[in-house]
Amino acid sequence: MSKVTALADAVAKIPDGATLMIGGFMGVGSPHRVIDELVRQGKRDLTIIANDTARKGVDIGKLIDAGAVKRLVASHIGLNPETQKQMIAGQIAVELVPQGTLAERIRAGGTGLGGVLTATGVGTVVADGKPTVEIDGATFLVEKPLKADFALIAAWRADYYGNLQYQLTARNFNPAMAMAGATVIAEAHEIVPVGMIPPDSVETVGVIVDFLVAREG
Amino acid sequence: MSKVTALADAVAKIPDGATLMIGGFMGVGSPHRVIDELVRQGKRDLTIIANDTARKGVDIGKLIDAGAVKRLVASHIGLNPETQKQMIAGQIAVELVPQGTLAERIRAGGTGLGGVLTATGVGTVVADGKPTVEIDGATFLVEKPLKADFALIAAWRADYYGNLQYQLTARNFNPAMAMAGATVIAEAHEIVPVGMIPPDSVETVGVIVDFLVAREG
Amino acid sequence: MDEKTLIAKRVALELVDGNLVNLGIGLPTMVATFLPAGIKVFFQSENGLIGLQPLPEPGTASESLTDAGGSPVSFIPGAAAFDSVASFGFIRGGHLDVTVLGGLQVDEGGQLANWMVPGKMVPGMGGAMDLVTGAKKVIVAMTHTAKGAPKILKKCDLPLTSVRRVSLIVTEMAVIEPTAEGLVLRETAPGVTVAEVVAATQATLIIPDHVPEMAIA
Amino acid sequence: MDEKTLIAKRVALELVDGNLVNLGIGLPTMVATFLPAGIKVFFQSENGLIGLQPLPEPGTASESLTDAGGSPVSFIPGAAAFDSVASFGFIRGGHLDVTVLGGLQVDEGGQLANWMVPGKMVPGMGGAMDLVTGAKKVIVAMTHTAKGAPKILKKCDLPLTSVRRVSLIVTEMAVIEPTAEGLVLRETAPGVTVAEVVAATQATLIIPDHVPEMAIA
Repeated sequence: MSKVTALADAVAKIPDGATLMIGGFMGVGSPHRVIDELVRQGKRDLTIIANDTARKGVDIGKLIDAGAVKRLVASHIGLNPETQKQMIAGQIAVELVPQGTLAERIRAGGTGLGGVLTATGVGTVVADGKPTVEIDGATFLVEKPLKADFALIAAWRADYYGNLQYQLTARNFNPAMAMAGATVIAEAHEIVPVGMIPPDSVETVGVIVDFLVAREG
Repeated sequence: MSKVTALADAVAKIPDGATLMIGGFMGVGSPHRVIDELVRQGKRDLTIIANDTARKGVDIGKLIDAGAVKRLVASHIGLNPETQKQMIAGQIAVELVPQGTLAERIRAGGTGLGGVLTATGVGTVVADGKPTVEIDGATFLVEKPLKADFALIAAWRADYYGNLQYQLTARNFNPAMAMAGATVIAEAHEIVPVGMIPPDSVETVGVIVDFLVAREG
Repeated sequence: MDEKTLIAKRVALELVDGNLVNLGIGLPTMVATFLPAGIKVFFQSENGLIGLQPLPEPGTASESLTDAGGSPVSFIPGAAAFDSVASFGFIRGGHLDVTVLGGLQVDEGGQLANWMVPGKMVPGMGGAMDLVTGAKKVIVAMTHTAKGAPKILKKCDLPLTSVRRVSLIVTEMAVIEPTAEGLVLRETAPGVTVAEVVAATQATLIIPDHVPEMAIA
Repeated sequence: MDEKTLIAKRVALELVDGNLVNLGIGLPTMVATFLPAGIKVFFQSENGLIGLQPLPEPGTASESLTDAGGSPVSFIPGAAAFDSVASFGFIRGGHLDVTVLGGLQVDEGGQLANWMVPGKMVPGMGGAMDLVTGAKKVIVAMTHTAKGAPKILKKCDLPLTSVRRVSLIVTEMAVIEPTAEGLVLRETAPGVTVAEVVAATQATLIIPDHVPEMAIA
């Protein structure tokens, strides 16, 4: 039941036009090898859901540079001028989402909740066009769940079943995205025998991981 | 900044009539010593939010036996006939909540969400009197957040700052409840020096824990 | 073969290699014993474990590890532990492939009642409502009648567990599949005639031209 | 003392022993340098860490550990790492005692705009909307004017970060507290007169009889 798959084969399963969640925060904890392979295989018209687009030439920034992205859902693009340039030029449709709301919307998608009720964004431009509900006298936005065709995840350690452990701030959006992708491709620094990761240390359960990409060479 | 407090002193902070969340699942992962001390101090009129009331004479069952509980929010009371007896006699007002909804309502209370949108319970007696919302053609119940005056938590290992680790199925409702209690009292099997628990192994962060009860003797 | 063994063996044939499966307490738990050779499935216990297995030998129990009924269990290599919030995230989010539960009544709409008998038995729904609403496949494993009275009815008169149509009903007499058109008789038990199934069923059954016998060893 | 140092030193006086504090990128980050002696606070980085500290020496960076700006950092003993969902659970759930952020504009209602200049700078709100909406205390640390133009206005004309009234505004000229009655001038910087503050402020200020000088060393 090993989930280990060659990088090129795993990425080949992603069609043009797919919706991808990509873990990472300013490139920390992003699936570097999977991203490079997406660029190498020349994927087009992707919708990317991610916290940010890192910097120009770095991680998700490489997909932006390659013109592979037609739609982006993110909380922050301020450190990548190329993303802003393509947004202003109308090449990428960008939906900006408060970071905590983005995390909860992904979590809602992965855990079968109908949406997120949050005070964040109430009375701001983020609320435009969104329904609100009153609960015990307070107003909350109804934010919709997010799901993806593929979740592209980076872990520190994996076992062959696909159980994953993360490290420090390289964790960020990866665990929630692993739950919200119809197909999950995870890359890991290290793959260890099944049973090496104690049950209390497993952060993403292998049963939801479809393909595991080992470090090359 | 040690949070360690004598058992009797920590429990003395809980007034009669308080709302308590108590971790555990059929007694596994319940704060045994805190519960015994609640009984010893003769607390009355408590509202208890917990998955279940264990068995007669066991853990939360001791609070039921002592007649200390006037209201109970739980998912299952089937294995404690005393709870059912007091419910039928009108001594305890019982609100039965689906287990997953109970977990999410506690999580919502602890993380500032306005409520939970779930399909669980739609069209059943659980939906009686509750608002629903339609999202993309599907119907979801709006379930309210739960909070408590005190969360009573059991952990496997703690450090003196109150950082907590749990073990296997003794985890259950404890981490979510720790976030949803205005005051958090945690008991642990073992208290270790600060820095002994690596950052990636901390499951409940010490900054939200108020009192730490060590094992006696 | 007693009727419970027959039911458990037939249900076991529904499980597919790699499935994530939740077994209810009682009869459904027996299903694990009859897994076909070469089939490896992961059992979830909703109190916080994927990779549950029976205790391998006496004297190896841990107070931190039980199934959802509170009985000591063990785990396979590659198991993962998590809290109640995450546990029901798997269930509600559609990550659970199969749930096997007992039933009090199932009706022509395929709707299940299995959690209370008003005025008589009010144990609480525990995780049942989330499981029936969220699992990809819901299998009801129950005796065909109770004290001679049919349990498969035109309309449930007990409170429903979910409005969701269950996937399959397996009894000691038959395998019945609820569909949009109604209840279809898929198989009869060895030595049981179609007429006998119909006589023991209050609901109208759709009878295909050919109803095979259950293929159990 | 340059104006940024002055602001950072004054903000540092607002922190209380044991506080959980989030510092925005830029000027707010400097606050950590000026903590009063004997005060121990826990710094949160919204990308997933409580217990952040600066890198103690060159050559000890990890690619798995940065602050929310992507710069390498370290952690104190007793630190905890977690994912983005949990991180914003702390923020939204009211567990964060203080957030210190920069500002583009604050108005008489105490409402902050700090995330975009339409048509000019659209970096995205990142975590700012959640922080301003959810933290117990929101401190805006900013220069009093931008290129001579007041930033404390009758009404913000830039898009708001939150409708929530911030707790305190600290500039190189003054400390101003937004209240239900309006903006109250609490302190002036050394060598700055009340009249100078009023002249550099478009919003109406409520001036108490006695306005003390900032007590900074």
